[in-house]
Amino acid sequence: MMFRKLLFFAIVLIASRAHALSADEVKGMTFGETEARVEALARAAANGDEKTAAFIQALSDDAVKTSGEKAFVIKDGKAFDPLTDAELPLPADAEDVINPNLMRSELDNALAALKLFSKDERLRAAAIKTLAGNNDKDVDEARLPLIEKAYAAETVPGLKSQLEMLRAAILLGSSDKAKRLEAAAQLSASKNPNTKTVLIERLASESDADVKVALQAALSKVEASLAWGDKLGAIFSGISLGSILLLVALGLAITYGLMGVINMAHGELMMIGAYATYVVQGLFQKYLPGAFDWYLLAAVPVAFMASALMGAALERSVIRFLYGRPLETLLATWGISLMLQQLVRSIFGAQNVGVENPVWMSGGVQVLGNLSLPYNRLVIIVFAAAVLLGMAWLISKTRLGLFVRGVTQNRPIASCMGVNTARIDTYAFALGSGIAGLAGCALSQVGNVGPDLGQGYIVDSFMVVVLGGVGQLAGTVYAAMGLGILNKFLEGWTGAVLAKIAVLVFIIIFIQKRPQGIFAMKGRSAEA
Amino acid sequence: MTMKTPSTPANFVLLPSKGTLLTRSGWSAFITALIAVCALAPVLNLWVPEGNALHMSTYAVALLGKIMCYAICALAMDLIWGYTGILSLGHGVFFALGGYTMGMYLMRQIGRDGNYKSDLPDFMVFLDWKTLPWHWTFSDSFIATLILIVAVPGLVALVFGYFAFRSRIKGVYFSIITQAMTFAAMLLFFRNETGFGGNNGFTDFKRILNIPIATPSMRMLLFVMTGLTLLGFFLFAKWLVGSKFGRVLQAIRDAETRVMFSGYNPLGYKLTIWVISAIMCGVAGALYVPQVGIINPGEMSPANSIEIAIWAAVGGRASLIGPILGAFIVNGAKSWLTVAYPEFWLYFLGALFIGVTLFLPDGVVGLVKKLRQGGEK
Amino acid sequence: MTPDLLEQGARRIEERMALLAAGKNNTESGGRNASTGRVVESGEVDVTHGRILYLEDVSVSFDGFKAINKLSLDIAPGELRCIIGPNGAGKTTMMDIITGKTRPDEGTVFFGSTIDLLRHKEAEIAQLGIGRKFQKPTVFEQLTVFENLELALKTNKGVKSSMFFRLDSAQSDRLAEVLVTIHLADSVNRMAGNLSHGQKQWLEIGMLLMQDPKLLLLDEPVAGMTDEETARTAELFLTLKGKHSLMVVEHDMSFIKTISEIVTVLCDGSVLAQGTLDQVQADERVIEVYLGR
Amino acid sequence: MLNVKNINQYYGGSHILRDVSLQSHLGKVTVLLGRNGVGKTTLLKSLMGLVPIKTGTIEFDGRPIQNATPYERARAGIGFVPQGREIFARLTVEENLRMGLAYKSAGTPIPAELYELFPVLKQMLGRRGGDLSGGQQQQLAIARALAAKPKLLILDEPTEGIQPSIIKDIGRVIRMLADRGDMAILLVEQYYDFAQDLADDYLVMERGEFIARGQGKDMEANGVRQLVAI
Amino acid sequence: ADTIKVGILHSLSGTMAISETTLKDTVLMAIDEINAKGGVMGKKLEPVVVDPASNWPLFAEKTKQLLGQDKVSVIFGCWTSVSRKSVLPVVEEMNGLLFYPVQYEGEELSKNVFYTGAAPNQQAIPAVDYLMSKAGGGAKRWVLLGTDYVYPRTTNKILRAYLKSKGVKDTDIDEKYTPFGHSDYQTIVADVKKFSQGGKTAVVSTINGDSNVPFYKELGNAGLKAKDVPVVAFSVGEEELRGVDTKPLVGHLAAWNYFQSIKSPANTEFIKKWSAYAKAKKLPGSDKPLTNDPMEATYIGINMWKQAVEKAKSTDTDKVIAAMAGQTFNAPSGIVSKMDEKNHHLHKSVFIGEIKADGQFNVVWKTPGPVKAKPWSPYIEGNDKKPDEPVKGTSVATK
Ligand SMILES: Nc1ncnc2c1ncn2[C@@H]1O[C@H](COP(=O)(O)OP(=O)(O)OP(=O)(O)O)[C@@H](O)[C@H]1O
Ligand SMILES: Nc1ncnc2c1ncn2[C@@H]1O[C@H](COP(=O)(O)OP(=O)(O)OP(=O)(O)O)[C@@H](O)[C@H]1O
Ligand SMILES: NC(N)=O
Ligand SMILES: [Mg+2]
Ligand SMILES: [Mg+2]
Repeated sequence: MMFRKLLFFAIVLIASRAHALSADEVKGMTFGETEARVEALARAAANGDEKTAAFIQALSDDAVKTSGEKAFVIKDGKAFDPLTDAELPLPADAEDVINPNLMRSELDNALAALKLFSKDERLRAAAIKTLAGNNDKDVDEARLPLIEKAYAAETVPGLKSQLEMLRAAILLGSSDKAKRLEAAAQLSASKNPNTKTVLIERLASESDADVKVALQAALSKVEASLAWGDKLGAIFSGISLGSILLLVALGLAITYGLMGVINMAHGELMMIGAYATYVVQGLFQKYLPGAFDWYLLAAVPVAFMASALMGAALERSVIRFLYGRPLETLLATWGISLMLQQLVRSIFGAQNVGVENPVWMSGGVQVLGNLSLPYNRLVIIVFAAAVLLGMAWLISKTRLGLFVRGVTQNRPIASCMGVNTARIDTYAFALGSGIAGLAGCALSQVGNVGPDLGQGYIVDSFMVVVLGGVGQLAGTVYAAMGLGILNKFLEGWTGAVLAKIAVLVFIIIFIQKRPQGIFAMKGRSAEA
Repeated sequence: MTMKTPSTPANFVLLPSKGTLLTRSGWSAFITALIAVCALAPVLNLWVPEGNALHMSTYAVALLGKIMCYAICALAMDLIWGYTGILSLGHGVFFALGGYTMGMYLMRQIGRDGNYKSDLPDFMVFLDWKTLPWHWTFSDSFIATLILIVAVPGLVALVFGYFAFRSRIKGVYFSIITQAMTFAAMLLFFRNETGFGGNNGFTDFKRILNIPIATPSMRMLLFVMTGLTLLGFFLFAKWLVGSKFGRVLQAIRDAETRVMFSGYNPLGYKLTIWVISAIMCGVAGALYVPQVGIINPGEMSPANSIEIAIWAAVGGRASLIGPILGAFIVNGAKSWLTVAYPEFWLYFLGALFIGVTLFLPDGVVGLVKKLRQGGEK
Repeated sequence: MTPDLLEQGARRIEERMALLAAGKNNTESGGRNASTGRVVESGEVDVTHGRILYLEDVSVSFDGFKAINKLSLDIAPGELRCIIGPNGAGKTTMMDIITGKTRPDEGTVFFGSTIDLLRHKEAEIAQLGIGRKFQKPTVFEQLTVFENLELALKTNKGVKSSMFFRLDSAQSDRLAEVLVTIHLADSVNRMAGNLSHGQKQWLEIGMLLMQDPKLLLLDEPVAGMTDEETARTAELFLTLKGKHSLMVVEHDMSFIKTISEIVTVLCDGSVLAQGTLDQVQADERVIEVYLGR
Repeated sequence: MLNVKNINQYYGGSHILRDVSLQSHLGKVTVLLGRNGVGKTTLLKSLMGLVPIKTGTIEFDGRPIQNATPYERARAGIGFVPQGREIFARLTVEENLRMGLAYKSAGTPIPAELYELFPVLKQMLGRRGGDLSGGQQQQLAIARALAAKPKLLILDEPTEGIQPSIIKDIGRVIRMLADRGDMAILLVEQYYDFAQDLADDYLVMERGEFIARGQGKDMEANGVRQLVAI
Repeated sequence: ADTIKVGILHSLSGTMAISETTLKDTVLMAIDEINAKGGVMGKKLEPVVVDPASNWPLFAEKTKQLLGQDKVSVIFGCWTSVSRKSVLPVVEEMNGLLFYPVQYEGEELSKNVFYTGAAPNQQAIPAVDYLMSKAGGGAKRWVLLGTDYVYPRTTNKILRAYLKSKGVKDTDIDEKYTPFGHSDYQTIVADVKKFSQGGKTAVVSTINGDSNVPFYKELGNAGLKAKDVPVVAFSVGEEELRGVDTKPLVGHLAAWNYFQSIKSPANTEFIKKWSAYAKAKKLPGSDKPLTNDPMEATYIGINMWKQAVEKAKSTDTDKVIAAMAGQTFNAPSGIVSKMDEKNHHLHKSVFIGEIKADGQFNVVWKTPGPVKAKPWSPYIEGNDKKPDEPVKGTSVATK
């Protein structure tokens, strides 16, 4: 892979011996088989100037089109000549340049290497990160002079130490045993998961016993520091799954836990929330493309209202005739669920629809070298907590909450106390449905939005509510978090399928010990 | 030692007379059904030629056979739910266990006629199994299979029920753990490691008792047997709920504490009816598999178990005949609607469920009763 | 011997020693009554010691609230014992303990001198011969009056015998007799759920009669009955007395007056006073907490 | 205050109330007696709108209310103490009392005199209603009905399960409430002496019909005690 | 009769409706097209649509009905292997004809079935070859990730054997399964990340339709980029990507025998027809009409059947089967697709596509020409002795 090594030697020289971008170079980088293009990229970069860099950037941004033998750089919808920067008419048959993974990764490396000497500290940091993320041995060796140079020039201590690690990783392949030993020692302080890869690969090919020992020592150290990330990662994913289970169950905790409606359409109410999110997304795309990233904020109340209104309509038309006959509600809501599913199939089609994460929700915070917490998960955790608090407040602290609890316990007598039970019932069911809608809005950010969305969660949501103890909000929270974390720990250990089975068996056994759920209601009031 | 109360002459108190198993018209309906199943259907299917308006098509035989299996499940559900007030959302497991037991036998009956010409079922061959796993030990014996069809669902129900009822798990808590049970079983059977053919389950049956399975007479035989089983179970259930045992069940449903303070141990009663109900489902599953030609873990999906409860509710709970009707109505409607209105049938089915609950709180049977009462007036 | 049995034994000896040391029950036999040796059949209630029910130092608390507080009480065979006491004194809770519905935190409860009730479940206790009427009438709402009584009938209550059970003529007669006693003869075929409150009370009493228990626990049996019916209930209880032991909880003083021999007053979970009705009615403390002025 | 004319009520096919008429006036205690199952509770439930009546009119405060919902009747000023207590088992004592104030504006405090009347409630404010003893629940049910200071108070066997001293208290309260002159009281009672002590007017029901009525002071003389016996 | 009845057996409700509904519409579109050109042998085609509702036994029942009651000449249907397995005994017994349009695990050959989707050697193996190549990134470690059912299991078994034959050690292969409808891929993705620390890793995904969106969303959020750990999927096409935000997924791969982005006159035509049909019928999503591999396979299937009927001059099953051998059709994928003379599978070209930001695929690699299907994979023991054609006389005689 000589040409790839060439790339990095070449870049070192850029500052002194820049050539103008040539038509041949453009052609070489743009047309032909991937490997040939990579080679052309290397050669061009070797002699490159600002214009070359700009063209590489354009290639990397997928902003290059071709027509016949000609390449165009696209900027703001207009086409420019890569050589002259002159604006050109874009032929109708122009096609995108396709960059397979290999090409893309070389483009990134080339750009990173170019930016390693940028004046902007942030660009340098990003470049170092890109290079550190690469674990291709061939390239590593070639990179050494470049890194050495950057290391020498770097003034920011944080970046300097990162470059030192990069250098050490490369030196691990040095033919000098002393250098290898030194590198191994340096790397043992690394928290970068890539270091592990490098060490493992080196270990496989290392023949010197001393170095082997040093490598092994470094590897155990790195693995030990990574192990933390793994553990925290498992807990985080448990909490994250738990927060989803909680969201999914909260609405049901009202419609079923308080009102006693075995609401088989709960899942479909979530689905409505998710579709409402989809519709809001569509409206933003159409009418407010500039504010697209904030569509989700608008979708939250819309999802709530959409599901709440549907819930209110259902309550008024069907559910209200079934109070005191909980088992009949099972049958009727099952029917409702079938109809709602078919309804969205008729309106939106049987296929899933796409709901995008807003930009601020993609990516994540890097907490440890191997632990990054995705923003969408964090947002959902916070969202679940907020919904929970809001609902807990509403139920236990407000008059509405009191009436809801009173009415659901003894409808005729509540009525004799002057409570408009019909209205309270509608509010309560709408509230539970609205919360299901909120759950649907959240789910649209992590999973499918399709007619089946609800079906996937109905079993889980009932399990959570029941395991927690029917009518016990605190129990619902414990159950959701407990199941989430248990599930994730088991999954890391037994795989997803057995973990799921184990969790179900756990529920069965747990209920034996606590026949009324975690937060069992004790005493006489439980029987009343 | 009997109590003496201030003695009042008691002889003029009219105690209700003990009802017979079925009323007069009940018996005649029963016998009609018996004749329809054992004589009419075979004649119409096997002897009346195909073009004839009276011909009963093979498709109809298969469909009715399948629905009768479902009806047995609905009947079983009625015993445990309608009469005892215990809603099981896991009866699909028992159905599937019976079905799988039968399926294993049928797989063994394929012999070396499979794709791989091996003694092992095909799916085992291409998953590199070298020998039959232990739980297939008795699958080549028809007699053992018959025993296992009863024993496996029965034992599973016994163990599960014993622990659950002993811990006094009630109401939705019970329903939910039965749902967990069926869900877990489904996932377990999905796994290829468990040796039940994974997601595909068992198909491509060829023989039963060395007789080819896909012949009209064999099909008819299975149909008749299913019919007889359904009718037999119906009589059995009728007798059961008519006995004091049945009334204790209903008493448990209404006021379990009172039952205990009256000196009955509900554990034994619940367990007995639970196991009986599970066995009925198992038998239904065993009859279902050779007629439908496939058994797979889908039968254990929570939705299937919920559906069983729905048949019972549509027909009318705690009436025995209701759930049977319910199974026929719902499944008949499904079969017809999925063809007649493939894109809209869910609306109709959903509306049916809502309509029944709103307007026929006692199911279809309740409607019939009401109409009859109205007619008498 | 299981460890907890050993422990219990040790505890009992300790207690007895303590009693002896305190000078109570200081007889030759260590406080025990004389008795002749005889075979005790399991399930048979041994009343040779003159007591059919003993409660000793029973306590129970709910979330820190002591509903029963070191309660000791005993009842003789054939006795009709009235229990009165303020609302919340723990009368119902005491019955819950005797019938196995509530587990006490401490104390002993014996039926006869051999049966430790704390080791039995509700159904077993009922089969041993303790019947109960609840404060809130509980009957099988979806069954007819007839079926309610039939279920209560004293027979083998196992699964198999229920399946093959048929009412014999003696039992039918008995059933008819009870129906008349409880004034529900013309309601035999009505659903119990459709009865009025008072009718349910009667039905529940009827079920107790059918059950023919050795000890009847009656929690406010005449609540909601007219005076005339109250009188008839009193009459009924008096005829039961002697052959059965009864424990009646009531707030109706006139009713108590007609039936009572010994009245026990419970207050705050333990016995406040005990004696004839006149005696307790004269007790200042009883007037203070219960009867009012 | 309350004027009931010729109401008829059926459960399914059976005719429970037959042409029942009655009146109740401010400052007066009207006592309704009758044996078990004659239809007293049914009558009260009809007044509250809990069971539908087939024919007849109910006038309250001069307005017909026979078609009003129970909560409208409650809001019009009818307080109800149902038979069998019917407290909200899983609400605390305090919340039960708040339910009694449901149609009052949000900040209305629970009247302090309720606690004077039933001190046990004050001690047990945080306990779940369902955990109370039977008699405590009955006291709670009465307090709950009184909380909103109704114009008509309907009580269905309020002394059932209550200890004698509190029965006396309740009697005094009823008397006091009536004597204040701003409340009409309709009392169903089996406890004859209690009923007689309180009655300004009395009614005796038999098989869904009134078979006797008159003034409280004449009860003894008119042999009402014998009427409710068989 | 003056029409020829055609059965359509695709789930329109339940979990599989997501994938199968468009196939029903594809058949209907093709029927319209054929009828517009005068039908088959002068007779119009009459579609009989039923909904087996993602319920496998119902597939068998509906097949009985289509063949027995409606007397259809051919059935286009099924997606999952289990539905096909459920239908198979029925079509064999009643001597019907089934066209199955989806890639599957092989290990099956029936006289009464034509398989127009890919066998493992027409999809899985070329994909792995590509990922092992320099251009594909030179993967050395493999995560075989699938939904827990027979298609992924068998495919992975074949791949494992294949990888072994290429010198990959068992420790460098990680096989993982998730339940149907699994929606939480946090742990799996974290595990993949960890596994990839051991060397250049590629993921082969046989995750079933519904779980893909959560999987890809998690992949995107965990920052696992295609250039680091490429994922190649066998069940993810344009339709599945409709529901995902594809930006973070750019560069991940899929292996199919057709992509919408393929440039060929036949494809342009196909897409045009489909768009027009979707608009005319107001199908949901018609604002962004998508085509995919199973649709193409369906379309080829019905057209080849039409040619075969015309060749046989009869709709008689046996005659049509005979006439099917060697049929060719100008496939939208740009090749002349041929029905194998013997093994009832199509010869197909294999394409590897990389996901683009707009949810379409860039074809980055393809086989030089059509590949013949090997339904009996040589990587499964004992298959070398299997005849590459349906065994005669398997169907049990009826009536
Ligand atoms: N589960 C429980 N939790 C909390 N407190 C309880 C519980 N059960 C009973 N109590 C309390 O214990 C006390 C005793 O109740 P109990 O029902 O035994 O009284 P009682 O003597 O039967 O009264 P009444 O005459 O009113 O029926 C009461 O104060 C009651 O509030
Ligand atoms: N829901 C019901 N359905 C049918 N019949 C009923 C129903 N509720 C009560 N009844 C019947 O109506 C009659 C009157 O009942 P009600 O409860 O009004 O009696 P009551 O006078 O209040 O008696 P008590 O003094 O026992 O409370 C009784 O015969 C009772 O059995
Ligand atoms: N054949 C499949 N994809 O199940
Ligand atoms: Mg009490
Ligand atoms: Mg009453």
